[in-house]
Amino acid sequence: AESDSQSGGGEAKPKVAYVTNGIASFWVIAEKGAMDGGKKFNADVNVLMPANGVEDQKRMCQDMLAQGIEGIAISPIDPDNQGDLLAEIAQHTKLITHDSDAPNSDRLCYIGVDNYTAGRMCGALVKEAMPEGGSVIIFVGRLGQANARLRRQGVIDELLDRDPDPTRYDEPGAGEIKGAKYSVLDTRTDGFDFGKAKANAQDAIAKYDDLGCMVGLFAYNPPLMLDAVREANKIGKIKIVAFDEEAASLQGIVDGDVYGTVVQNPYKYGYESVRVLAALARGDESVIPEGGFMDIPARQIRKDNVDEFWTELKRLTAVGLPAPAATDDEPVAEENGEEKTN
Amino acid sequence: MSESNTSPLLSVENVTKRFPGVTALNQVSLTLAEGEVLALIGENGAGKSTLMKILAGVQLPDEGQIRVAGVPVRLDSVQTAQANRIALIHQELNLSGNLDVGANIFLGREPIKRGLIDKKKIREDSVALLARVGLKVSPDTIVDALPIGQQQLVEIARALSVDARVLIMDEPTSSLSQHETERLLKVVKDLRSRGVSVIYISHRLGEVRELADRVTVFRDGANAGDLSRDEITHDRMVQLMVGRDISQFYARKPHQPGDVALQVSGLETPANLGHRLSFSVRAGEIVGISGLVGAGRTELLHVLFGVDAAVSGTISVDGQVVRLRSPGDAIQAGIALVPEDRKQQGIILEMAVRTNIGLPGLKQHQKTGGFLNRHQEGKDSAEMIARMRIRTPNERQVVQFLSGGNQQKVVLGKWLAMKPKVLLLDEPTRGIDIGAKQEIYALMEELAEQGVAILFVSSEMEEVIGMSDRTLVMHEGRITGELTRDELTEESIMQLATGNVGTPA
Amino acid sequence: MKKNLGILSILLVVFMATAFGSDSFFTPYNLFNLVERSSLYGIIGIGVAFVIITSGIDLSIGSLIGLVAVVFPYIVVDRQLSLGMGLLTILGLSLVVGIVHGLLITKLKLQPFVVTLCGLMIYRGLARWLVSDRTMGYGNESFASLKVLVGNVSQLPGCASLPGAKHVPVAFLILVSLGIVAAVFLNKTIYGRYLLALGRNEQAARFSGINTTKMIVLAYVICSLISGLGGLLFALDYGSIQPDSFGNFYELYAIAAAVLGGCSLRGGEGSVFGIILGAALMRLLMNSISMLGIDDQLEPTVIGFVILIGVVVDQLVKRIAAHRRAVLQARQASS
Amino acid sequence: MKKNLGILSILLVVFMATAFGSDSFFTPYNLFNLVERSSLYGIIGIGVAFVIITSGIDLSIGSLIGLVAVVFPYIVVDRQLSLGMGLLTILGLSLVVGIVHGLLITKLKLQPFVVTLCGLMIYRGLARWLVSDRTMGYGNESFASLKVLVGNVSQLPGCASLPGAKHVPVAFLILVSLGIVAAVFLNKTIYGRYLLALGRNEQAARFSGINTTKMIVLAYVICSLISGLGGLLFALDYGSIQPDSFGNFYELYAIAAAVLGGCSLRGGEGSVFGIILGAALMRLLMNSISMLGIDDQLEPTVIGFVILIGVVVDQLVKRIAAHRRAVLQARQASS
Ligand SMILES: Nc1ncnc2c1ncn2[C@@H]1O[C@H](COP(=O)(O)OP(=O)(O)OP(=O)(O)O)[C@@H](O)[C@H]1O
Ligand SMILES: Nc1ncnc2c1ncn2[C@@H]1O[C@H](COP(=O)(O)OP(=O)(O)OP(=O)(O)O)[C@@H](O)[C@H]1O
Ligand SMILES: [Mg+2]
Ligand SMILES: [Mg+2]
Repeated sequence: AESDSQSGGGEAKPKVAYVTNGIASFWVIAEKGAMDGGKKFNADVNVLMPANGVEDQKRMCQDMLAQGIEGIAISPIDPDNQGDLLAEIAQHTKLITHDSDAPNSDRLCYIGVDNYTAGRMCGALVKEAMPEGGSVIIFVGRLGQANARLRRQGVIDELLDRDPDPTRYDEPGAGEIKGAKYSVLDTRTDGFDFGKAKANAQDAIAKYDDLGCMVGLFAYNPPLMLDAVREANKIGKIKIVAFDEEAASLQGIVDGDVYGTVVQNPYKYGYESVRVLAALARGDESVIPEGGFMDIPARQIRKDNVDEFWTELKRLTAVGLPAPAATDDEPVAEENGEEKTN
Repeated sequence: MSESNTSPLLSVENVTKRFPGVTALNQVSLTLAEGEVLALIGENGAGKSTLMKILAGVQLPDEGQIRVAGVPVRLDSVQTAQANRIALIHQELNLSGNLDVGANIFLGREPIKRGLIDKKKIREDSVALLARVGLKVSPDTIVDALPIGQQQLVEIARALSVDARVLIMDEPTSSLSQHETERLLKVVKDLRSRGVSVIYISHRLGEVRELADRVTVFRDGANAGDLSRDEITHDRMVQLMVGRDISQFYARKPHQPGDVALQVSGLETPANLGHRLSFSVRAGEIVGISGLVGAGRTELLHVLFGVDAAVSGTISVDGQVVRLRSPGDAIQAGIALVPEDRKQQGIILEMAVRTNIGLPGLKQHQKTGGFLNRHQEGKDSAEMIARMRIRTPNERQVVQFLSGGNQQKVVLGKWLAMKPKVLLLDEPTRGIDIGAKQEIYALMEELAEQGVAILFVSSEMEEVIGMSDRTLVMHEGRITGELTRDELTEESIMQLATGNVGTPA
Repeated sequence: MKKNLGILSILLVVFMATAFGSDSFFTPYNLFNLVERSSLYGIIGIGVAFVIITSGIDLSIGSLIGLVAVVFPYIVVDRQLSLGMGLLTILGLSLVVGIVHGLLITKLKLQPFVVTLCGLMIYRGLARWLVSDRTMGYGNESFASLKVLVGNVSQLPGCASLPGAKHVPVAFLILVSLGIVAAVFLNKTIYGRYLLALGRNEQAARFSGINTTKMIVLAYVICSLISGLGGLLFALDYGSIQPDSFGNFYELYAIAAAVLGGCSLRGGEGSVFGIILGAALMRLLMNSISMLGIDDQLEPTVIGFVILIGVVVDQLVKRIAAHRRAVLQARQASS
Repeated sequence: MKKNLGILSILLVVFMATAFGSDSFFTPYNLFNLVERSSLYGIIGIGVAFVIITSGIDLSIGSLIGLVAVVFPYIVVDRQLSLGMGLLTILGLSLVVGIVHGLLITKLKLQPFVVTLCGLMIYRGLARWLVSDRTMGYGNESFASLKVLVGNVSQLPGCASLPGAKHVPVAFLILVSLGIVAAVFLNKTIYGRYLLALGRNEQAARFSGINTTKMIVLAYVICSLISGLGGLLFALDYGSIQPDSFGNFYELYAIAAAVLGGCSLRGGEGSVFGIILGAALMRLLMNSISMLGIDDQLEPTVIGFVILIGVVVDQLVKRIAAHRRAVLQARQASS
């Protein structure tokens, strides 16, 4: 856990923790946001990335509580079943959720967009990429964790024009899911084994010669899909729709090999979480958004807005840069990315 | 009871046992009367151990019938054998080295008190049993810490702890020296007087003559004849075992030893710190080392072969001081060792005869780039198989399937191929039959004549006296004396071996 | 006891260092968590020790834990069967797994490493397939009665009033009782002795009339049953089960604990107390790392190093002891 | 060759079945991928075989692969050093790792399982710490020159015009050459003979004048070097590296391949050809599962089962052969 201990103003620095649901480049960006938030709002931030799922998440949180942490922002891996842990946290300190919400817990607020909606936005991109319909295959690291299942369900429901229902679950084993225009052939998991992930993409290309579009739901999937499609010389023939802001994916969009990607705003998840926690720690409840929900919408990145998004992203995540001096009401990296900080 | 006078206590009828590649037993039979000591002898591979394993319920016969007190029995497990009160001391050590002596003695038959092992009883009974076999160690000693000889005594104590009607001893003295052997013979006689029947397997015909009421001889897995008490003579036994008589057993011719080949001065070995050993062996000389179990002989040879590092002192070969950091160095210096523990140190059981013989020479004969010299390997193994008369179907046979004697010849062969200046032999005839023994003695003589300096450790006094020009006697890590050929007698050796220095040496 | 001095001292050093370096370490809350985690891992450590003692190994523990953790709620919630039915199923499951491992190893003479490596893959796949990767939860009220197993002692019937009961995890009680039973079994009963004997020299044991086949199968059954129990406890504690990852690498933690605790993978050696220390040490290290704010990416490295140091120290201690013995002998001899 | 018949036949059966069941299987494109994957895993299988032959084991392969894959771009991109410098670094790294493993095992007499288990943790932590869990990429143009290693033969200088070159992965060439070298080393040089001998009986080997220490260290060095090479190839092929998971479980794949290929974990046995078949079989199975549209979740189960069947068949074949010899013997005897 990097601990940012540059002396801030005279007043005591609240100790807050930002807990992710795993280790990923996505979270490295969020970490940067959290750290910058820490500098900006004079808080001592611990960013924790559990390598081992719910177990590590529980252990890390408990260890934080033991250290009298003054606030925890967590992305629960399994909101439905981690009730005990969330209750334990809420009981000892200020709890907020980010990236993935736990509505039934005592969390003070949720920062982010829910993955189901993001999934539907991803599905929308697929529709744009294949206006006249076609077959789709989905790649994902694990279906074990909620965000993955929700994203996938979002994509499927969007493609089949079902009405929103995050609780729906089409079992992956059930085979092809047919809709009017679009059909989801299969969902392949790789358990974070990149070799398997690439093999999955290659096998899909080999198996379905009428394959219309590949959707990669974890940051590392699209680049590997892209590799496979390139090697098979099927660029253009097979559309690629990505998730998250892996450099290779963005480059693919620039090159026109990837149709688009859905990006959440990890930097802002981190930044805002710390802002809220720091304020709460200082007893300022006003930062809690009404409805306990701070919407940081996901965005669809296409060829037209990729460059400007990417430059902004690079700026934010550049190492060693001074923290962008964003003011509380005008945080960095607005959706349209125009806001220049300070 | 009435039955047992009509029929023998134990009878084996036409038993046959086959293994992949060999027929170990072919229609063999034997009988054992109550309170009788039956000696079972035969060359290596004759099938003695196999039959005993069958009697102990370790292996099942392919054909044949076994009766206990006239009643046909099927000994399909160690338990059934024990139920018939048959106990076996295996030829190979069978102890769990991680457990203490007491635990090993009562393994599988632990006394139980309130569901738990009665350790107190085990300790008490063990002390008594150890006393009977004359082993002065505590029952709590971990077996790993004992040298082989003492472990053998633990095996014997274990066999005694079974209240057996039939006690089988498969070469119990092979790793014992004179002293322990004599004690064991007393134990056996004592058992006989208590009406226990004993089957006694040994290649040491002296013991057999002293002990046996009757002798049964196997040859090539078949009965080769029986000898009653008064027929038991060395020559008759050899006759039946080998099928020819072996004249002039120890083929020693007096000859002029050459210059000093091996010079040891002030040598201190790790297992026996504080004792400095000095002696020399001339080219063409055969020097024996005698002593009791654990006297430090193996330890000494290990240091001379670079297995263990010397703590202090110097070793020189042909006048050149050599530093022996590893067996490799020793081989470089022209030293070879035929180790005490054949299966662990001498050969690689799963590999072919040819491969085993070739192993030490690989480096010397390698082709450029470290490639194997298959031609040389084949030449050496062929030569050695012929010269040692190793009984094997072909050079590709896996050593595992050779009898003890032939395995030992393979070990000798692999070293002779290296043409050593100094040959160290540790118990070279342990567990080896009379025929093979004589061949090995003849070989030692031949090598001596060729000017090889031979230093050989043996616990068999007969052969020390028979083979050596000079004998060093060791006791608890020290050399307590040196005896020339005409001073050599069992008495003079025992004197020094038990530490009574002061006799003329 | 004596042979565990090495690890015991390491444990104490780390404990002291952390208590000194962080004032949040030596608090009832943190200690409770630490003891509970150590207990859970200690339990599976004891399980695997039984097969290690027979000079075997079990790589399938983690997957079996995952499978059990998935099957239980599958039976109780998805299939709507009773809690007892669920418990019976996972009991039977662990039992069968253990027997199959044991028979493949004894009857077909397959190598334990290979058999259980296949187990590692097979059970993981079954767990994922059974619920098609859906996350399983223990939120359902039918599990409430079992939750006490991962609570504190004061929640046990009739223990509410015991002093300090709130600060003792029930898992710790389970560990202690299991540990005592295991220690007695290993050191005081003939079966334990048989395991130790055959672990070092199976033939010798067989020639002594011990039914080594039966004993080895028994060892694998014990290991699987304890793993099953562990799976249940872990599942209740974490409440949320990812079929594809739950329990990953736990076999390595268990084996590491056993090795740290003085089990030799060559068989025939093992101290229950040592194993518990081994498990505790690893959990303590993880806790210390977060307490002292050490880069948590380094966590595996630190643990790996400490285990290595543990075994090295152990090795050196043994050697020095042996050397001293030799010198002693020499003195006696010369005097 | 003969001893690999069992696995060879399984391989063929699965191959036929898949070719029959899916018309997209037997296509140049799919076969190319299949061969490339098999080659990559075959390479690390050959590496681990060297330590398995000495009756050792190496559990750290996966972590070492991860570390190498992270260090290389770290040197070249983050540190801005030359490609050669990067290659030199990972070469040195693998070398040191191998030597350390070897020395700990020979000099300190630690158990290979334990030493390399610690390695598994230590290297993983280092990889994560070095780049603080950042995903590393091989997109940088400086790697372009190396990419041919994971391309097809036609991209090799001067091979463009070779017939069918486009359908042969370069990785396969690497595997074949490595395989030939390894086979020659094991079966035709004295060092190979030394390894096989000490794998059977180290003491006897030492008593025959073989410097067993040096040979064992050599085996671990070879294994680590090949793992390092594998790490580089895997990294180039996948292009993007997640420090905490890249290479996880690869050691088990490698060991499984070696075991399937007829290596005994008891040491002294091993056929390079068999190992390659073993690696190929596992990749083939995964490919078949997607081609035949078998439930993704069941994949580990299927692989586990097939490995188990493979070793069981192997075992039974051996037994039957032995039995037949005995019967034959009997007939000769009676006649
Ligand atoms: N398990 C086995 N597998 C194959 N062959 C065996 C086996 N056990 C013994 N043999 C063979 O059976 C024959 C008889 O062996 P056995 O050990 O009974 O001879 P022995 O009379 O005890 O010889 P020694 O005096 O050397 O002990 C030998 O050829 C031996 O190689
Ligand atoms: N494996 C061992 N462990 C501990 N001590 C040993 C070991 N082997 C030998 N020793 C010690 O070294 C000394 C010499 O043993 P060594 O085996 O050399 O005796 P020996 O004269 O060869 O007797 P034998 O070989 O007949 O047992 C003994 O005092 C013994 O205690
Ligand atoms: Mg015999
Ligand atoms: Mg000796």
